[in-house]
Amino acid sequence: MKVKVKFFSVLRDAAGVKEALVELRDGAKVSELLEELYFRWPKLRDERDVIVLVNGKPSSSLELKEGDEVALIPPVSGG
Amino acid sequence: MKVKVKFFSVLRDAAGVKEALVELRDGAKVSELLEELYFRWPKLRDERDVIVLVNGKPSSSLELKEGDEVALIPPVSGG
Amino acid sequence: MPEGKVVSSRVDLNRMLEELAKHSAMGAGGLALFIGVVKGVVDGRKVRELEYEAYEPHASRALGEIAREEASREKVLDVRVYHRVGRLKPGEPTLYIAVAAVDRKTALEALSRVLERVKHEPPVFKLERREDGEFWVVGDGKRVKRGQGGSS
Amino acid sequence: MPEGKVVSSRVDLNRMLEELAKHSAMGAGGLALFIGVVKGVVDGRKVRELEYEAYEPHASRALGEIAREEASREKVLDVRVYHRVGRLKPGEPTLYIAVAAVDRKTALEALSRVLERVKHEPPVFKLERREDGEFWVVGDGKRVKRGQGGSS
Repeated sequence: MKVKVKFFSVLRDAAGVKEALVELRDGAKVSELLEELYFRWPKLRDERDVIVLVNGKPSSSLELKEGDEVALIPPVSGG
Repeated sequence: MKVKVKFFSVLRDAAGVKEALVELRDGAKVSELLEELYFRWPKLRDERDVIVLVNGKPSSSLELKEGDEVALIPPVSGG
Repeated sequence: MPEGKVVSSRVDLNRMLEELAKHSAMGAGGLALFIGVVKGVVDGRKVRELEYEAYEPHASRALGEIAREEASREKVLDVRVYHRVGRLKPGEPTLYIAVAAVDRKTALEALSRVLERVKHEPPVFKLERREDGEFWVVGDGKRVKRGQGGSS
Repeated sequence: MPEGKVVSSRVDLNRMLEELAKHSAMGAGGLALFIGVVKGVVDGRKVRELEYEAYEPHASRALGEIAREEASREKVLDVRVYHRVGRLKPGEPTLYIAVAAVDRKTALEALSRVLERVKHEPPVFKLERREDGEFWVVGDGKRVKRGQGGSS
């Protein structure tokens, strides 16, 4: 299955891309996606505060599914 | 000497006038003015919360002087 | 520049924002505003209008003092206070307070402080005309009905 | 009606006041507003602009949730939250929050609560362009300089 990954703020700089399509085995977990991302963009490992949103919400369910949109964001600083 | 007295809000209704000129002996105190006012307008006695301003400030000095403006006001409710 | 006074007409909020936002050059990041409006209902009764009277020049002087004193605090850059007088219908703004400060916490705290002072310090008086009669509003919101003899 | 969303241009405060003041018919007596503006100076350095990016539609959804949830509290009648995106120069408004409530205390408390939530919940990101470089602003105001490798 494929999921779309979006990077924001410091994490976009670390990855060097705004977004990517990532191929994963069916039923892969968020942790597996992160491993894949860390492998592709090793600089992401340097980031301490990474928040993972799945379809815009903090990832509560650990299993991803086809078409999910995952966002890597730093702690928000609104206003 | 003469002082001008202004009445506001509930105290204006109690006195029945907006303002008055009151003749007092030279060096009269605020308490003497109040006695005079209570004598002229007995309904003022019914008012529990009366704040006296002398020239716009809470009356700290007790002696009045020619041309002073005294205001009788209830507790303020701004806004 | 801090300013406080009695006014007889509405304040243009967009223009006030424009002016206060200039303090961003000095590091202002937050503006906090309070606008009092005439309630259409009080104690379940319909309000027709509020009539405000100010004891001038003392009311404007008191409002100016509040603005200047509160604007002199640390991290506060500007304070404006405008209190209206005259007859105001429900929904009409009665009071405008605006604060410019370095950060949001300072802005909100200053707004709250200014508001409490404006409620208690300037000699401003209000008469509430309702469907059930006329009431003087005194102190912290006590209603005294007119034409009933003593008020206490 | 409570509303929260990302916007790309300025908000007309006079018009917003007009709308919120209608709640006076339901007993609203106080409106409290917070407007965030771009600081011209941060850490003693001149700011050229802030660039805001929102992760949509999630940022607007989060702002809408904050507005609706906080407007459902007792004595709160309405909450509006508008967060701007794009490149904003010093002095430009970045965030508008407005609350209509029955009394001043409720209005100020609701304003403070909405403001804290807006600071932490919606996925909105900012890049500060200053005379001494570009900085991501993360969490509660931490600056991370761009182009320096790792940020932590």
